[in-house]
Amino acid sequence: MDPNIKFIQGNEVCVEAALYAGLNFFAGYPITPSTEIAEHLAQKLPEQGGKFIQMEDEIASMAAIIGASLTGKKVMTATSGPGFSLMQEALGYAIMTEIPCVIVNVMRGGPSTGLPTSVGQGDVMQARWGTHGDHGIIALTASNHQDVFSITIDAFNLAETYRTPVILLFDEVVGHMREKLVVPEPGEIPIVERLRTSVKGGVDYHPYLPREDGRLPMSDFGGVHRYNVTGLYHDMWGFPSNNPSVVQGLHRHLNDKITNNVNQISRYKEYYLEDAECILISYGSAARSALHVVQERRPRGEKLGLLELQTLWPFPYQMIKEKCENAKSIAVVELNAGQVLRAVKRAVNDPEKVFLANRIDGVFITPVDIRNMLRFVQGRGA
Amino acid sequence: MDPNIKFIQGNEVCVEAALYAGLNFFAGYPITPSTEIAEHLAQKLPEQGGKFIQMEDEIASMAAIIGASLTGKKVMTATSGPGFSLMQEALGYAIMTEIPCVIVNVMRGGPSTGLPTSVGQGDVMQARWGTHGDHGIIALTASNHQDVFSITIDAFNLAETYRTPVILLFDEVVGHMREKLVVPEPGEIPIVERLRTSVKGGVDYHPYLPREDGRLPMSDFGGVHRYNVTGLYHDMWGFPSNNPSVVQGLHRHLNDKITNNVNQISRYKEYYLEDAECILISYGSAARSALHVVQERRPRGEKLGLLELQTLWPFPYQMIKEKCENAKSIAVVELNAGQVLRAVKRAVNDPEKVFLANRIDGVFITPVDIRNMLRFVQGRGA
Amino acid sequence: MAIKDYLRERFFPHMWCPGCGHGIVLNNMLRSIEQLGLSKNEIVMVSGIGCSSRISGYVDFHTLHTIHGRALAFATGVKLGLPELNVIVPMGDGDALAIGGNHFIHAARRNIDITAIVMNNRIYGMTGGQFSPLSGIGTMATTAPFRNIDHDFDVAELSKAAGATFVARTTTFHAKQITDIIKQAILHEGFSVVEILTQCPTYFGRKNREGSASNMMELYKKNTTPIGSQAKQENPELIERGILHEVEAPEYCNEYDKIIKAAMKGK
Amino acid sequence: MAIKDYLRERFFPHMWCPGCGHGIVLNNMLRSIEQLGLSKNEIVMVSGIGCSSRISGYVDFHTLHTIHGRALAFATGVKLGLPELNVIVPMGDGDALAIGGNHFIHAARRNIDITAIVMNNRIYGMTGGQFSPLSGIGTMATTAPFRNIDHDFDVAELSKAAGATFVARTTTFHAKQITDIIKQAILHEGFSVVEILTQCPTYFGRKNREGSASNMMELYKKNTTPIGSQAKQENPELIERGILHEVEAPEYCNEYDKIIKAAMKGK
Amino acid sequence: MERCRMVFSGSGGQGVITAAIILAEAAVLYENLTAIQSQAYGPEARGGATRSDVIISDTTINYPKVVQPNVLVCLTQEAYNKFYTIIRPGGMLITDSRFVKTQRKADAKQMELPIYATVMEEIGKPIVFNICMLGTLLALTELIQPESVMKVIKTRIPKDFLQLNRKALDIGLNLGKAHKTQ
Amino acid sequence: MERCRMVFSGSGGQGVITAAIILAEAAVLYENLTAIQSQAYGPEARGGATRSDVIISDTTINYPKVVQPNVLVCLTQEAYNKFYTIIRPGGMLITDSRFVKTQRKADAKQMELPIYATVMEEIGKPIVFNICMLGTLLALTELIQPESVMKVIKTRIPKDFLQLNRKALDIGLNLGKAHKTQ
Amino acid sequence: MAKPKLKEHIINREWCKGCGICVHFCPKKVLELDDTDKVVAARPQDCICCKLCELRCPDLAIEVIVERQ
Amino acid sequence: MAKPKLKEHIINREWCKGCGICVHFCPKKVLELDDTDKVVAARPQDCICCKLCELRCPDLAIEVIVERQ
Ligand SMILES: Cc1ncc(C[n+]2csc(CCOP(=O)(O)OP(=O)(O)O)c2C)c(N)n1
Ligand SMILES: Cc1ncc(C[n+]2csc(CCOP(=O)(O)OP(=O)(O)O)c2C)c(N)n1
Ligand code: SF4
Ligand code: SF4
Ligand code: SF4
Ligand code: SF4
Ligand code: SF4
Ligand code: SF4
Ligand SMILES: [Mg+2]
Ligand SMILES: [Mg+2]
Repeated sequence: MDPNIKFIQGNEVCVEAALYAGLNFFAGYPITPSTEIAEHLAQKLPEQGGKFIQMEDEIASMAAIIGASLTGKKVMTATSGPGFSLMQEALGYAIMTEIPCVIVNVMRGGPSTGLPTSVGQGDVMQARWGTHGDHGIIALTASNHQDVFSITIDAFNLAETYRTPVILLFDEVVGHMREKLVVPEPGEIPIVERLRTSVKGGVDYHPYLPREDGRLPMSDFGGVHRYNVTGLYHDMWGFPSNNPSVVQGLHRHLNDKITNNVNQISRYKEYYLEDAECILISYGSAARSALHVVQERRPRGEKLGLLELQTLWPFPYQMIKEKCENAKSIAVVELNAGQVLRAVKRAVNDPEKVFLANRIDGVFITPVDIRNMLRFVQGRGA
Repeated sequence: MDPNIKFIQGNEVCVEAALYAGLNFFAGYPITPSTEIAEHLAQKLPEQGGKFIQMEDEIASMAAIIGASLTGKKVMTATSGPGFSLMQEALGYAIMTEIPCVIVNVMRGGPSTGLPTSVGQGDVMQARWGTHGDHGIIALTASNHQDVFSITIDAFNLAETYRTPVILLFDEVVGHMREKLVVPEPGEIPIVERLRTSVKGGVDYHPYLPREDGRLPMSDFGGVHRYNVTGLYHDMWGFPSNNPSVVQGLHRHLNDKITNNVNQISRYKEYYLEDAECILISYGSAARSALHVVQERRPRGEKLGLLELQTLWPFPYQMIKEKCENAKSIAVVELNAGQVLRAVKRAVNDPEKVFLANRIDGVFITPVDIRNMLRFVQGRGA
Repeated sequence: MAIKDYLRERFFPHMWCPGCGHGIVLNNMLRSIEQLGLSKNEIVMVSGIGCSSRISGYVDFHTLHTIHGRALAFATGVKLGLPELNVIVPMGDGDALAIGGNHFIHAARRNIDITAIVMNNRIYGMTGGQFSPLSGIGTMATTAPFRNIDHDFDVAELSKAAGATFVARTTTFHAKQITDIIKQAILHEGFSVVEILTQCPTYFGRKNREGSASNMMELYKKNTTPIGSQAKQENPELIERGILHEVEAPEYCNEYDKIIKAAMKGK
Repeated sequence: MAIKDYLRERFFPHMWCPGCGHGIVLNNMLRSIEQLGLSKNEIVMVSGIGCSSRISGYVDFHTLHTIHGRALAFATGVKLGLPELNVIVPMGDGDALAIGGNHFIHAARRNIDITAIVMNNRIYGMTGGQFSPLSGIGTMATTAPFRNIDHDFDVAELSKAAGATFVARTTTFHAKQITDIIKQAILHEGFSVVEILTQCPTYFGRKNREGSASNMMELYKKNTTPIGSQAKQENPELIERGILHEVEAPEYCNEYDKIIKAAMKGK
Repeated sequence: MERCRMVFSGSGGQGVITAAIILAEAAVLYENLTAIQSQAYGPEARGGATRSDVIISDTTINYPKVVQPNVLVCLTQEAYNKFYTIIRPGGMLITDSRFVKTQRKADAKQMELPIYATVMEEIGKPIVFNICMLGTLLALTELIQPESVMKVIKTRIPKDFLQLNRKALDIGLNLGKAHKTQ
Repeated sequence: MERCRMVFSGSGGQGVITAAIILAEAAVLYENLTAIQSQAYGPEARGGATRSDVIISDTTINYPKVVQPNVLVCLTQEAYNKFYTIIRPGGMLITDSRFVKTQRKADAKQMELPIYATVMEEIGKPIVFNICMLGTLLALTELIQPESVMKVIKTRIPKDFLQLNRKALDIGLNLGKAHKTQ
Repeated sequence: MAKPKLKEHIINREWCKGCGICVHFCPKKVLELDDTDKVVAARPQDCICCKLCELRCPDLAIEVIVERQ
Repeated sequence: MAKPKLKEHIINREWCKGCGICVHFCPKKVLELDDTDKVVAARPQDCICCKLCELRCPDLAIEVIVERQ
């Protein structure tokens, strides 16, 4: 048996990938359906000399990973809706201070305690707007274990590249189901390491002065560069400033570094789009049902295609517009009341041709649900 | 001197209005620029037999007002961005359990600690999407003291009518500036009282079964009806259920009760819209600068108009579409990176004709800023 | 009134595992209430999230099943809203003292007249067996595969230091004492904390090889002793049961009433 | 090294009001560090939000100015990340014990090697004079216009009950004792709490008619006494100063290293 | 191969979820097949009926849940009552005769087998009930090789218990074979 | 009336914000005018220069801030250094001669008045410095009636202190008048 | 007070989860689990009506009814 | 150890906020505030170099320099 082949839960895949990407610090607080991430890391991090800590709550977990990231660690936390809501203030701090970190939200049914053990995808908009104030954010997702693996690594890589928190929006179905994973050999998937400053000790180091390529080299706490980190608006040394031009500069930077790089950040998969008359757009576990329908219908001559989004934020408006240019109809398949639907409507030329196949009752969307929607769209009734 | 005429801060106006609307319980935690609301209520509530409590944090404040609301009190809390982020989990609970309450967010510069003492309007999208899971929400705002008064009362009235949390999104400029307020006589502005169930003791009371008019009569804790309140999906008695049709019903109800009533909930003011070729859309303090420009330019024959939004959520897409039908250009004036801008673009027929005049540097937007934007829109350059 | 009359029988059998101590707490808490002759309408039960917190769904009072860790903050609003009600707040050890620790110490500090019951099974039951701040060093849990290195709180000491004016402890083995202590806790005017050691055979028991529910209860018998007993002096490892602390101090709602009187006179 | 060498002088004069005790804490904390001969690169200062928390901006260490109440949680991440660093966490009374109370008791419980300094001015200075959990009954504050009815925490008792292994208290009047105690706190391996009574003449002083900064410091002199003094027995109202509690117990990062050793061997 | 969709149901302590995982893992790791396993969580998984879904196929599986199982295993009455209606017409329903009284309503091949009784009789340890059930299932369905299952079991349990499990599996296989030829 | 835009600046303890509020409140409550008052918050308001803006007008005021004041009052050197550049050309700059050394750069009528000195001389209590300043301002600008200001003061302070404030206001009025006629 | 005399054990078989607590702690070994893991009063004659089974049952599934005297 | 002898008081007038703490607590009344509320050493000859002013200054604005002996 190939030891690199595993049959494990999606949550465990996320763990394997995070370790592959260099994770060496995790802080968290248990919550269904994300808990297995913490449980596996409690075992595996110390085995590799890394650290796992169970904090008193999600606020503390988020705070602890930010602190550890400043010491040069690659860090992660994992939670679900209620915990993600609690993390919003500290998440905003990580955005403002540009600290690389990865936050996994394994989505369940919301709002509130909702349906703790059922699947949902209701936190897509929250990932974008959950914390106060304008900001850019990266949020990724995936629908199968091989992709969960590579997207998790992407999350760490993007966090380092853009010095920003990255959110992994998985869902209960992907997190809990078991399927095959082939773990790549070390080196097979490139890892972005922390970009440390090349400035020597004693020379002025500007923790918040982007290089020409836009990247912000870091210096670890405990190293030769002493600087300040604050959630207040700050200058290039990290010290508080309310100088309007400093404020405006940072405000724009925090938005632009993400949105201007949408093409670099955007990941997606496409199936049969070339000649598709009806394009399904989906993500996460829902995309599995969508793909099921597409693959079942294609042999019958139905020109169905699937665009599976893996980057949800920054939203790839332009890409979607282009891909959907020739489609007669578009249907978003998701497990909420239409959160990606609204973004897709903004993206395409004719919002009237965008439809929704969804479930909001805690039940995983079936191929039948999607076929029913297609009947309606095609005017064939129930 | 007329004792009903006052010269006070916007935050104090909010206090006067809340008391007028029947507020008798407030829990809060100080934060600039909202603190004066707590301070005035610490004095005034006990004077009227009501209660003020300073809790250990914003999470506890939000929790305490929900608890007190269940005992039949009219309740409020007040905070600013960081505290509002912390309240998101409990806010979701109030949404799910349909508990009337009012949350004031006096906005300052975000994200994170940002600019604690400067003005900002960066929490508009957060008010809509800050908590996890799909839900409907009401968020109101105002630009002057007389309106702060009536909109605050509206907030309480809507909270009672729809059994829902209502968010008041004021901002630092409105909260801190002093101007005249004429306090209406008691009875002058109608107050919606808590709708209590007419079901007798001993007879089955369904706390979550809407009447034909959509309203949900309540029974106070301590009264003759004992029922259950939970943040889990629940049936009409308030008990947890994961029956898909119960879940779907509640999920839809929580969204529809707000969005289907957008016309009832929408408040706005219009100035010179009839023949306006260029319509400014603004809200909160920014609308003051916008109105300044409109009133200054009208005499010169410039066909400028102002649509001042007071209801931000549910967003009045249809109303805006209609009002803007004949405008050649539209400019949103706000103190963030374009949060209402994006909603307006969705609303109107031609998103290309929507522009943005904003400031994101903590400085209050001036008439000059708006005039500069207008020059650009009109192709007159800098 | 029979104790079943306080139940919402239609939800039985309840969701707890076979042998779960939480049921014993429910059982005897209802006996306290019955013995005090309280009417259902004058009781509000507020709980958070956890296996323990599901207790509120089974009792026919005004019941508020809130979010994880915040029950005491909700309860503070309820109590201040209607001080004449009896507010009882059962919590899990994680609920009360991990995520909920701050509300716990602040409710204690204010000495608000709430009866807090900590159903201490030394584990997060609901989420499947992670260690809690009461697990203690050396225990096993899904998140402590190499044994736990986290020190545990002494709930009684912490409550007392934070300002609780009634602090007691017992176990599910000592069922009658549960009834007895909760009765006194409800009668006490001020913040009262009742810690009840309660077995989670499914996770704590299994992970820590403590055997069946009955066996775990035998351990409670073996490892505890009445407060002030001789046994404690001989074996300081023993956990004391009984009322560990009881003092009188101004109660928050009463003090608030004085504020209102003063304020209304001032006007 | 002169203590000025530890300062970021370009931000002086600092933002604190004339006579604010926070400056005295800064002054003497730096003396401790100087006397210990610590290098700037081996110190991380983590603070939250409040007047007190601004202290981190003025010192030339690795400085992390975080969000309100969470400094200790951030600090826990820093310390676990690099246990060889000295992590010092100055906090306001609100920061440490209102919104931050949970992180406070949990950091204490874990006995993680962090030096927590509670700059206790019994008020929220930064937001303009609201009462805090340390204000105490009867004090005046903008949110307690009819006098405060909230009981206050005893920081020392609470810290001890939560698990801190070094607990001390002094005041800005006793400047030399600040230096002395902070030195020992830094040297102590485990979670140490240093409470320093520090005057806020602008809000606490004004609201409570305690006069000038100097006068408030006179009160510290008058109302405190060294631990174990005769005076305390005669006048139990006196607040004790000095090292109130010091014990040895397993420190979190050390224990974690053992876990790693075990885990890596197990593999 | 024909795609096989299975639902395993029973109560918490019976090890049905473990059995489902072992089966699926064996198919993937040792038979180069595709498989997906999932299970019901939630409070009902605490007291009440547990459920685990397994799909095994030789092509990609996208939709991961089982709506109508070809094979339904019910090890408690509660599980049977809850799930027997979902079986695919013509599928196979396996129940344990100690725990379940069937009502002969399903349009399926119904196998009421004394799995528990046999385990207790021949081994005396209820702990391997689930492995015995797996053996029975394998004999009846011939989905994968029993050896593959043993390989997975080896990676999961201490050596001392291997013999026990081997025996349980064999007993199940024999039981299944016996009833197959019926 | 001509819309009057004012900026009051000084240090925390000097009561400039209170003075600004009293003035604006008097205009609104007792003279049926429109007024808006606002002020700078923030840490700089702690140690450094405080600023309060007041606009008084007889029509609606929308834009609430003062960009270029007609009247600028500076009671500390720091405040003067920070704000003197913003004065509207032709406006009036009032400084206290004890605290501020002006640099005669502004295109404005500059009034360096011994307000503090006069208060200390005639009353001896710095606490009414701000009221005296208000008196001076009123004499110089004739914005509203001093009586209106007194009415507001009455609602704010204990009776015992009324006389003191009246006196301070009068001293200010006289000082202002004296310099107006200069 | 006279010794209470047993009338009956009311056992709610729907609620009983067979945890065995009552069986284990009954001082007189009155109770047993049957082959469907529900409790039964196997030796009611030995019952001393101490009610410990009732108080310790986590499922409120057993009640000891005493004769009125 | 010989009594330390004062060399000078270094006063940072930019930093001194005139709070008066050093003045109030100086055991020898060496210090005073001048008319711009900055501290000055009015009677340096009385200074006993106890440094209490230096330790208690919240603004780190005063330093007592002692003669090398
Ligand atoms: C904000 C938030 N974080 C985490 C959870 C997940 N969660 C639910 S219950 C629980 C802990 C349960 O343990 P305890 O409070 O000891 O109660 P028990 O189940 O042991 O009775 C956790 C972590 C949640 N529901 N909400
Ligand atoms: C989440 C959040 N809530 C509230 C605030 C507002 N706030 C800032 S500092 C502070 C309290 C300051 O008091 P303390 O901690 O005692 O420090 P001090 O200013 O007295 O030194 C508060 C309530 C905030 N910044 N963030
Ligand atoms: S998991 Fe533990 S605490 Fe939860 S119901 Fe089962 S035995 Fe009780
Ligand atoms: S407000 Fe109080 S705590 Fe803050 S700087 Fe001023 S004196 Fe110090
Ligand atoms: S204690 Fe209760 S649940 Fe357990 S076996 Fe006895 S009757 Fe059944
Ligand atoms: S009452 Fe006592 S003796 Fe009788 S069955 Fe119950 S536990 Fe046994
Ligand atoms: S050193 Fe001592 S004596 Fe000299 S000025 Fe300072 S406080 Fe006074
Ligand atoms: S203590 Fe410091 S700031 Fe205060 S007067 Fe003396 S030197 Fe100046
Ligand atoms: Mg527990
Ligand atoms: Mg303070």
